[in-house]
Amino acid sequence: MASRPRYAHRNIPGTTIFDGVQAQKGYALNKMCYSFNSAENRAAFLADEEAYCRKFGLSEVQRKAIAARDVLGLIAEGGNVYYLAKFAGIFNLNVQDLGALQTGMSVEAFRQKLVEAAR
Amino acid sequence: MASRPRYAHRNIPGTTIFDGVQAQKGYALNKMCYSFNSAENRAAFLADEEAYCRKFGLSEVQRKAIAARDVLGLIAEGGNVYYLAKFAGIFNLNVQDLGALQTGMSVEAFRQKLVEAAR
Amino acid sequence: MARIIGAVTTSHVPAIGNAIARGMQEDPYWKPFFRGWDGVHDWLATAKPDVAVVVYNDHGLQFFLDKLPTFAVGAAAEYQNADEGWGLPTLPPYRGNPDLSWHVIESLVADEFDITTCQEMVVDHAFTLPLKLMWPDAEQCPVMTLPVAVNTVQHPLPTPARCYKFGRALGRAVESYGEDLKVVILGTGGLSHQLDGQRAGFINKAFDAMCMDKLVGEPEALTRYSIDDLVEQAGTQGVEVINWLTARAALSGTVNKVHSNYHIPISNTASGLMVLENRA
Amino acid sequence: MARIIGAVTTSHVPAIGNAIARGMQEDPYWKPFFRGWDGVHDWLATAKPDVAVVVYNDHGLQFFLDKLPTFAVGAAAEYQNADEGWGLPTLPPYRGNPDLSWHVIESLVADEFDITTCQEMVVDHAFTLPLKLMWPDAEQCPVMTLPVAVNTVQHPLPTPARCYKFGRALGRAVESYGEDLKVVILGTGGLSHQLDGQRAGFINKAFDAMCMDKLVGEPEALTRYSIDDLVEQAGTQGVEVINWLTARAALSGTVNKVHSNYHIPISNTASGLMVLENRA
Ligand SMILES: [Fe+3]
Ligand SMILES: [Fe+3]
Repeated sequence: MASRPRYAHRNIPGTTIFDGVQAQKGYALNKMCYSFNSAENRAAFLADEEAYCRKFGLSEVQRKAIAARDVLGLIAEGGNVYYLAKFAGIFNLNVQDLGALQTGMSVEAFRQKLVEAAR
Repeated sequence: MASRPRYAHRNIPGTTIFDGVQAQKGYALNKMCYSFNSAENRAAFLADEEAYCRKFGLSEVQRKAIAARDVLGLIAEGGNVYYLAKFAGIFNLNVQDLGALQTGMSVEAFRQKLVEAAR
Repeated sequence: MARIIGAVTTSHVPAIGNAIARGMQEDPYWKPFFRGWDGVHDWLATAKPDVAVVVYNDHGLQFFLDKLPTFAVGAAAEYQNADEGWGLPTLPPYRGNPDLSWHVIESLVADEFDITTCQEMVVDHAFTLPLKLMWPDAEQCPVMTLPVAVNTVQHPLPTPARCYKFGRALGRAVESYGEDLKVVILGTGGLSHQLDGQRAGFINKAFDAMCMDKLVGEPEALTRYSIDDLVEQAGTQGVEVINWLTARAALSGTVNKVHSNYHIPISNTASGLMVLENRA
Repeated sequence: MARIIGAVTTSHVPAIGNAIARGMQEDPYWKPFFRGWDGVHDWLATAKPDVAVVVYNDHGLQFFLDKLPTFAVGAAAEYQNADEGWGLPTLPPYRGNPDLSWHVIESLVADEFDITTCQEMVVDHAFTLPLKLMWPDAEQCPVMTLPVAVNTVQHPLPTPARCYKFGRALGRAVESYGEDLKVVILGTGGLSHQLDGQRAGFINKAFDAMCMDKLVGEPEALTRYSIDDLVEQAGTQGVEVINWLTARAALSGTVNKVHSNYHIPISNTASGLMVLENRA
């Protein structure tokens, strides 16, 4: 489509730029994660994850990625990490745990990689 | 104050420019009027006007102006006509009725004045 | 490529909604207003736009003073009308075009406009009534829509100079979109009126005539006015004419006035209407 | 008149909040980070600002994607911190200065910045943690605050060139305020980090060093980067460096680097810190 050049973002390996395409795809998913700012909503999610996802209108692919804690899958489906971090927080997963999950490393190896970035 | 010249608006007789000074003064009042977008809230207001005003934290001067349907008083207290119109709507007062109230004319005379503006 | 075929600028007085709901189009009070739309319908019969970009101002339905954007741009698949508090009948939902919206948003931000992007947005009479007046017989609005809300409620408002630049950028954004779409730009609000204060009922026919004249061939002339100038000359709500200026600025070609109407009063307002055709 | 005495630019990693809550400042992991603040405390002891203008980005506490502003400016008497979802302790409310806010808002809009004005605004860790790090022993933040939130969440983000112009205008706005106030500008976020995707854990020490160097004496140099450049060079969240650029651009005098610190890693982030003094 002729409109795309202006709209498209650079292709950066291992990186998804959260633009309009992703924002549309992930709207319901991110809205659900945004709701996790409230302790009451976090409890409601834990009480019945599937029902909570349906209430926010997540797609089946998104629901499965939520159930599997599949972070890369959630990002592919339009999840934004600023909101996904609130989902991860429910399970006491921090951004290093997320990093390990996404890179397929152990948390220890991921931490070591970060330390080595100082060199 | 040296900052004021940039900030101040022109003095136009019979006219209040809804700027930061007015927006601060009228915040609670306008927020109450904004709530009148909902039929349920309009009913709650009608059921107990005084309690509804207190819930939104209106000042005593504002509460009295609401009770008296004193439009000029409400504007002096920071009311914005876009929101006040929702308050007026509860009593089926339209903007011509408001115009008459504010100019001290009969509705008929106010309407006539508008017709004459066409000349 | 998308092409802007023209602009329709019009008043958006809520009372119009009541008149439509009650079928008062032939009533002596309303007839000079509704008859004024015949020329728009004639133009639309051949112009046949696919999309309406609606430059309007929200009157406290979508936005409150807690978070008030200067320019808000819709990016939703659908926009709902809703209860504004005074019993105007709610109109059916409007189709959006998210792909066009995001293209426009990317273009505007690249051009240094600091918009608020709205993936959910309810639209008030300033958006719905002009579309209803354009297509009175359609149950649902027949074109796709893109709402662009300008702050005319809480000062500081964007200056006419800024609105003109914003309109130019909006036009560039739309016309760089790769789909073959015919786009009409609406600018709603005004003309001169003042609802509040002891000056309520203020109308300025001469100033309106000047605006309608300049908007056709020399819209930059209006950028020399300050917002305070507009309040003084057009009334506190007459400042809504900045929506007309924004819409007009989106036309970059040779502009031809196809139709206009001006009638005093509708409710407290001098109602104006223009169809400006955009020739490449 | 108000005077901008300098800028403090810093990372705002949430984990800092946990480290503070647990008193881990002397822990080997955290010590190089917290010791880096000694130089800021020395500067503050004599600089004694009255107001902090905090340029930061909201991480989905105040704003959602339904209505996302490019630049949001606070105009409240008080700003509350709130639950962000991961159990960070909530800090006490922050005092605003509505009169200063409205002056700044008037000035920015007159200068053609299309801000969203916020009379109610909750503030997240990107606002609260830097203030806590500046005044660790104060129960409540001892200065008045003015939050300025920049969209770094949903693309299109404002370009570095736009942020630079916005920062310049912010500086002019503050310094034209008539009260004798000493103002410090905070820029929070960055430096290089990426939380998401297979590139998670990406850090770019050389790019960070270049940014910290250019920001002192030649900040315009950073305006040649596009947002995509920043994503590539600094990581998806490293783009938060636009908040540093905005803050730096608010300093118009001769700028002197009083203190800096750089430490890898804090959580997934290269943490940077600078105190830039503004000389008339
Ligand atoms: Fe209007
Ligand atoms: Fe951040």
